[in-house]
Amino acid sequence: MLTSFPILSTLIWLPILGGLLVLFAGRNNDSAAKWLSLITVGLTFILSIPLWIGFDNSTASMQFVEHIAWIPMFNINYHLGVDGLSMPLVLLTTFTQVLVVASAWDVIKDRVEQYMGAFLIMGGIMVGVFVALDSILFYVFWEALLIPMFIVIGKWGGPRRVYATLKFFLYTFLGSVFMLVSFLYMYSQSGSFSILDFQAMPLGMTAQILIFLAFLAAFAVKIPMFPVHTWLPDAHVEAPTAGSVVLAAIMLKMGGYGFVRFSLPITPDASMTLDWLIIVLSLIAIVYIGMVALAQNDMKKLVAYSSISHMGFVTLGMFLVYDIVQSTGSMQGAQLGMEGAMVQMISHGFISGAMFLAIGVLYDRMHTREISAYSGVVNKMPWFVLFAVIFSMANVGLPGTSGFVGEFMVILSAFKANLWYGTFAALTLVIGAAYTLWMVKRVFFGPVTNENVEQLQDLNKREFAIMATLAVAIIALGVFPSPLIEVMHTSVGQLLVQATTSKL
Amino acid sequence: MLHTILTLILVTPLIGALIAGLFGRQIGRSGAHFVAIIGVAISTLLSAYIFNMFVLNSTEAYNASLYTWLVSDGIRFEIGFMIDQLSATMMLVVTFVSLMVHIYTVGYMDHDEDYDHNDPYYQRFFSYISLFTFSMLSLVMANNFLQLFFGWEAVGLVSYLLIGFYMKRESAIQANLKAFLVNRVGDLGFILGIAVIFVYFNTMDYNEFFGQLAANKDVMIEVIPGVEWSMITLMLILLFIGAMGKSAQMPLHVWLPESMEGPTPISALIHAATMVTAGVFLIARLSPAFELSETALSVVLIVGALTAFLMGLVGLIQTDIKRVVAYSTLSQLGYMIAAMGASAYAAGMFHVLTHAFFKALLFLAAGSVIIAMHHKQEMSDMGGLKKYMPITYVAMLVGSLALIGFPGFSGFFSKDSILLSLNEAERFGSSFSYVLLMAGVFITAFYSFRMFFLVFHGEESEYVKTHQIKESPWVVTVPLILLAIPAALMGLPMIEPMLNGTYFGDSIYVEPANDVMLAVYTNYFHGAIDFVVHSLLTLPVILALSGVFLAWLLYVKLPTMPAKLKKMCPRGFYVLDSAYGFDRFNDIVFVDGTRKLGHFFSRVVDTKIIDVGMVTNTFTAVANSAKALRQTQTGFLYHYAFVMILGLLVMLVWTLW
Amino acid sequence: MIALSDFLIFGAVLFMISMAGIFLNRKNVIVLLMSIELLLLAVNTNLVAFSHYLNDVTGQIFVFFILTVAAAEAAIGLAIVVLVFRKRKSINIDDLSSLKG
Amino acid sequence: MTFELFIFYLLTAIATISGLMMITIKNPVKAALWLILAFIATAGVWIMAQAEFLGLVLILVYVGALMVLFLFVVMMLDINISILKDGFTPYLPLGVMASIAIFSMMYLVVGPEHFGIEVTGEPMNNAANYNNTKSIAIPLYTTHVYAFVLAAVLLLLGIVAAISLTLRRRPTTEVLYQNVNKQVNTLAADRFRMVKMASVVEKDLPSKEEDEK
Amino acid sequence: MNFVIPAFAPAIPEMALLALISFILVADTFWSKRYKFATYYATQISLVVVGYLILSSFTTTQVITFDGSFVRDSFADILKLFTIAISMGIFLFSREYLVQHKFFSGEYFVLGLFGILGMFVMISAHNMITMYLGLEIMSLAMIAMIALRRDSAHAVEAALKYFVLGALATGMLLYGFSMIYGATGSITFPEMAEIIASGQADSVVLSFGVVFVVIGLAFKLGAVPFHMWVPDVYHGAPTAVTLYIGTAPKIAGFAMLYRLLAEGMPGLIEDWQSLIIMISILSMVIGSIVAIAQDNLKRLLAYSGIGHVGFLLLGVIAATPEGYSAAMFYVIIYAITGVAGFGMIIALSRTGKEFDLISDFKGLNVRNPWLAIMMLIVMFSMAGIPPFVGFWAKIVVIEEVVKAGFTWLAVLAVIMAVISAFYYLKVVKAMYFDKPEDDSPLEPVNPSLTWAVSFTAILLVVLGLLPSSLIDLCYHSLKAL
Repeated sequence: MLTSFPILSTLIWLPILGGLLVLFAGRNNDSAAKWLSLITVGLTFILSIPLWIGFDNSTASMQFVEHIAWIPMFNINYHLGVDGLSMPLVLLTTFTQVLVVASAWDVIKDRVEQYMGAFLIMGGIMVGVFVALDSILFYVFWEALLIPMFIVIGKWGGPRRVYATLKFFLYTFLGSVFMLVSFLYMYSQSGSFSILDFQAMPLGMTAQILIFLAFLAAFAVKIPMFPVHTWLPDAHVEAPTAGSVVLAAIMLKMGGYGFVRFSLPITPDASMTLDWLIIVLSLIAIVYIGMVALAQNDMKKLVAYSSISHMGFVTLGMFLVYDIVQSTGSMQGAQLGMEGAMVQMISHGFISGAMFLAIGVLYDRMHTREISAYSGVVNKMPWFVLFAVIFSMANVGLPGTSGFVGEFMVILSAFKANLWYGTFAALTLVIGAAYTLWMVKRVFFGPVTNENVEQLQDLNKREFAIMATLAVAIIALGVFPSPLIEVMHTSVGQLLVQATTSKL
Repeated sequence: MLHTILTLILVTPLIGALIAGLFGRQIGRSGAHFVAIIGVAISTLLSAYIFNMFVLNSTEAYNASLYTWLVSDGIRFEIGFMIDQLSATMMLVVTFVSLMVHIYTVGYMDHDEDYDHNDPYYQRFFSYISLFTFSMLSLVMANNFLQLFFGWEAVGLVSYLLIGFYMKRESAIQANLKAFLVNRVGDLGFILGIAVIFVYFNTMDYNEFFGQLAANKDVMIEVIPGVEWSMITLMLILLFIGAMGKSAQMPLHVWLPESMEGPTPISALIHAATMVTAGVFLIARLSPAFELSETALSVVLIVGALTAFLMGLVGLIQTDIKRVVAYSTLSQLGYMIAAMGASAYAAGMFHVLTHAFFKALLFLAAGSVIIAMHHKQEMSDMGGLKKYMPITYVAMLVGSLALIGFPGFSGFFSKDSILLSLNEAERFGSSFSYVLLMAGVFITAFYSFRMFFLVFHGEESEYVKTHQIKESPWVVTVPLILLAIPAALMGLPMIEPMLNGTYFGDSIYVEPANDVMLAVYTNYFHGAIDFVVHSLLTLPVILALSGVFLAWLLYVKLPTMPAKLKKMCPRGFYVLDSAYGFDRFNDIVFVDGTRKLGHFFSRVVDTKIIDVGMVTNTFTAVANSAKALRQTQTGFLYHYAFVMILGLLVMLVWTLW
Repeated sequence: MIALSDFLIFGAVLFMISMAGIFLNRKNVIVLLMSIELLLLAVNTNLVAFSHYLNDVTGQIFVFFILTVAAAEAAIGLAIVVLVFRKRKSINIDDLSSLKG
Repeated sequence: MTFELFIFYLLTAIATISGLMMITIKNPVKAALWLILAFIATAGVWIMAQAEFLGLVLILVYVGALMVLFLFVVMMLDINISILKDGFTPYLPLGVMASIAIFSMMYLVVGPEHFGIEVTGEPMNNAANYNNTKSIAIPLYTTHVYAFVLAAVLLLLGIVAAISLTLRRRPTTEVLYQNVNKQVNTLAADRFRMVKMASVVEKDLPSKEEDEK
Repeated sequence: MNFVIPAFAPAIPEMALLALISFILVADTFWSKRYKFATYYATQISLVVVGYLILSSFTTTQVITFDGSFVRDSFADILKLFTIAISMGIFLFSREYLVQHKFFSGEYFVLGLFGILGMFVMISAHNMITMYLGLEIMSLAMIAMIALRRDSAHAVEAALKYFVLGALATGMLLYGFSMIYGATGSITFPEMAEIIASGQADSVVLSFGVVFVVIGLAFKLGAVPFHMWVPDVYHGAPTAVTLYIGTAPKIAGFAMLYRLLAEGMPGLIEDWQSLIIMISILSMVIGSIVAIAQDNLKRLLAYSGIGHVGFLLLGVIAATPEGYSAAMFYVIIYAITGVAGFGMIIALSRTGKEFDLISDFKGLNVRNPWLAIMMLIVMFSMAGIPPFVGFWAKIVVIEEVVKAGFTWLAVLAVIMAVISAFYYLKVVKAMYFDKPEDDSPLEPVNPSLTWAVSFTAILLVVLGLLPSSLIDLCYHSLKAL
């Protein structure tokens, strides 16, 4: 194993530097920008694979650690590392980056170098979020991400892009500043910004509750949870395809990651006290947002709402442990929920990315996302519909696709915590199927009723490759999720211990 | 070795499906049906081997894991096999019927008005049915609930794809959506049932689950504070809800009639012979658990009996040939479920087997008629087809006789054993159910032969007169013949081992106190032939025959009568025609209700209250206060000075007070 | 004997008068400048009085510097007034509100 | 009431009234004159506080120089007094209230409670040969030499600023300067020159279109 | 009376500066006709010289001379160095602006240098008289600079407003000084502090005086409610002057605040802390909210400056060496960012076009992508978004507030930071998302401006990624005391 090679730093800085290079070198030379981008993301993805191969499943401690003093005055360090919770997300990020670049290949014509550059920079920053072990470093990446995303949505987005991007930026910014204050508070108490030190420091109940709420503000907005979710549909609808993909596949995961990295281990007692809040909001997300999705006329909006609904499982799964301990007296079953939540994050990364890419394929051809503008696409684009249906079925949570794994685990665990939690969560089986398949029915099936659909061309090679890759990933994860679970097993176990160990 | 065989049985149809589906264009039609049929044929042969091994030679049940799906929290979620008499039987039935349907499809799907000839719809269809075979096999071969659920959902998916096979037809895609959603309602119960198992048994494995049943017999669940239910009952009812969805029991039956939008081979394979029996199979599989809950069994019993009776009634007035068969399927599924509810698992399963053959036969025969009729399905367009399609005629006759339980035909044995068992049963609701099922026998006979007479006898319709009607090609008729043989004969050798419980051996467990079949065996059974002979004077046979007679009377002898009857009791007709209003109720309450609620949530709660109310208004408020505060910067020097002095005043007050 | 408070109150009175002169005056820039002189006078009176009572000459030195600065300040202030007048032919404060918001 | 106090009150009353007049009167010239009176009265107050040097400086520098500058500017600007007539009545109540409030706060602090004669005690009276000027001068040139230099800088700055603001570098065409040298050294030839001009022939002005071409 | 010649050595940079000013002042009258930019170069060279003098005698110990009038310590040296660095940037930008807008004259630079001298005096002031004189030198120089563009009604109006309000504020400050002097009998900061600490002085009088002193400080920093001059002056002044008054004087203002409050009256913390909190909150709120409604970038930056002062004061609230260091770091970063921001306006302005409206920036990304990125960096840095250095500035002051136990204030501050982000985003929006009215490429008149803007903006990035040394510098400069 290449322990000495700073693989995490490479994963962060390679795309960022590549992005800057693209920005300058790609001016007035679109194909150079594209190829340079593809090489960069490809290289990044390849370099991220050793992370999986060299990963030691048996330990919960951080691996591939890099530690350099950054601001000694405040004990802020450039401290990177991955454990079972973050490593899959890093891989998801590098993987998605490849798709993102590929998906924009022929689609973006205006200022390609800026577009590609923004996404590459975003890619590096996102990896940074997942591997930072210093809270300030984490925050730096967390916020820095907003800048390229702001530009991407605002510049290459739809008609209401400015509104959407401002809303996105301010909303998420507002959420995260509270987190910053709590970091500072904890620093003032512990003298360290290290996340690991935060996890170990004792905290009083009031402090914990306030910190918990501050974290909640940050992560709930990012995930997003009801009722702070309204930025997401707007952002998704207006964002260009790749923007939606990154938003849904990775940025939402940061919220979930935040809960497991911060909320649960740092404020276990507050989490225990307020777990009902998260659970209730999650269940509302699952049921209510599902209903809202049903009423959408815009495909992207529908998928955006479905994302919110699916992320409800993530938050639900994470906070079940306390109810389980309370009702059964042991932690048995909690790990299932937590791992389910983690799997759901990865799986949703694939599925939502795939859904948005699929919608993007249609949008590129028809320039509308209105469901009513489509009908009978299958007659003209059979391959596309094959993939789209696979993705939709994964979105529905059909066994054999990755969408099932997380939902299944979380439902089981939720039922263990309280049978009504489980029951409400399971309603997604019906609601999720209703909104997804209703859309599938209206868009893909039926007779061809309009001229534009008549003109549609099936996937080209590039699109086919993207879709097929995702389909394979989704099915592979659905049929054999074990390797993924194995990776996070030990870390989740430790997380649960942390989450249930009182800090008072 | 055994493991490899089982794996092959499971995987060959999948491989066939993948090749036919993904490379359909490249390998062409013949290539596609060749791969698919070969795949299923291998599977069938190996299943026969397994059947021979486990059923005929009573090998010990085989339980092994194929691979570990995942391990979490100490619970292993696996994919594996549990092969015993029950699954071995189901495997053979599934693969055999599937093989027949595969062959039949070659003829049936040859031309299709919905697609032009270049479209690889044909290959796709083979891919789907092979995929279905794979899914169904994984369901019946499962050794744990996870895989069961996997297969459960996979067959649902394929069913969805196949019902919507004619994707240009609005009715077809409406029907498949409905089928999927209704099934999902059942799955909701199912997954919660699995959740109960997870919570109280900490395992997904059948054997471990059965092993712990006794220990958990008396566990109670507090459903809402103060209300406690038996855990086992709750679990079983939840699982039964799943079974209701798949096996189309009321009120989750609404999808099945509409599923007839799919091509006929599918109706035969999925919606008659295999998938719909998954619910029955599930109950049989879980018989050790069901035996522990009288309540759950009563529920099963009553639901089954109601379905059998009420759906049979609706079948009386259908005019679409496939719909008649569909309602008859619903009704027969009710019989099976009711049998389960009476603890007569073997009888139910027996009926599953016989039904698989004769109903597949009926459907394929109907399909044959439909081919001949150039895809017309209304019975009013038919009539007098007997002379044009002799083979189909005979096949249909055999199927119908089996269906109505004509003595000696397979359906007779299975249905009679159900009725007798029910008679023996002393469960809550058993006598009520017995009456319903008895009435059902008459109804079944009536509608079956109504269809039979309308199609093959009577006057030729305009359509038949004006078009050339001819017998279907051999690929269609051969499966008919092959299916007709077991439909007619298989009951005879099977009745005894079924009744005395040796057939299924340990794979089905009945509490000795509940063992109604053994009671039937000891009370009534004195050899199969004797059983037939004796039955001739029993009520079921009399009812069946009178049903046939009435059908003959109304549709052959007095063809004007039905219309008059219809006029005489319009209300009754209306009730039946609207199938008791389930569809309308669902449309209004669930479909429209949900949609409206969704709209309300979306437009009012999400947009108006949360987005505009909370988010945008905050934003506007800030912007407005910015504008307002901006006005304070008047540009006048004395205002500025005054503000400073006010500041001074405030600060002085603050400090000195 | 004149109490220190008497001086200081006198200073406060001058201070308030000059304040009033600044914010109540809405016409004449020159009077504004004069008010500022009055303000400094109030401060100086305070310093002188303190210096007297503390018997410390520093206060008076402070006053000396303030006087110096006030002279320079007045020069610049008048220069600006001249500029204003040249530009607008008016030294009306009300006219000086083109910058606002 | 001692004579000393009487004088004090008299001077302060004069200063106060003059101040009030200064801010209320419409005519800036009169306002300047009132201010001068206020300065003079205050100078008297200062002298009573034994700051003789400063009192005199106030009169000399302020009254003698600064206020003259003011008057000079007022006169020079040729202000239309009539438009300065309407006063500050609309805001008067509010302003007065705020002023009174602040003053009362100030009074609470600087009044007898903290600075009454009982609190501070009698100030030390200077000896007869006390030289106020000298006692200011010595620290001014020693202890506060740095500040003294800075004050000089400030005055320099004042000069630079005032000049750079008001000095009009008018183009020579606008203001005609007398150049004695030039005047004296002129030659006859410079004064008068014959110019031969071609006779003017009226020509059509080129049209605009052509011009644009 | 014994007169000891004071040590002049510590004041050599000031003395040199004064000498150089005088030289330039005189020389300018001769140069200006023949060599247009001679004064400019001389100015820059003088700054370099002075900077060199400071650096060469950089001290970590405190040296007090001129009988307690003057203090030299590392705090002063660092602030002076940054003042010089920032002023050099200011003059660099200003020259082009003055040329473009046709009022180039040596006076601008001379007055600018006078202002810098005033700042130096303030930074090194050790008693109230020198503080006052330094403040006046700086203010008068600034007023003169504002009015320097005599043909602009806006500029003259701005100058008058600043003059009158400034005089009022100075009057209040002096009134406060007189009270403090009256209560303590001293004008030298450490002596004052000692007497206050000993409890001899009348606390009510002191509190009373502190109010006036705080008002004077607040005015100079431009904090609410003594901020009314800020937007008008920033707006009315020629951009070159706005650039000047918007940046370097803040450093001096902070130094004044530190000298007065931290060195002069630490014992009165209970009095001024709550006042500063009040001012800080008001500044953050007004600065963040009102800026939203602005469409002139200079005004917008003015309000943003008010908001920044609110943040800066957060560091002061803690009243610990760390807190002051944080505020010091903040003010330096703010000054640098301000140079970049106003510099951007100057870089893009040209004869007849001020380029100070937000709408002028529409589509800058199309017209000049490089400068658009630079402006984006500046805006996000001001908004406090990492990885730009503005983030660190905010984080250090907020950290000090939290440490001091005012977590609620920190929460308020971050909310205001979010609100203020909105108007920075508005600028970015104009540059990136709006269509330009005119598609033509846009280059600064002088390429050196591109370099200068880029340098400052990239400095914000570099400092954002590696802020450690600057933070260390600020923290050690005060710890050493």
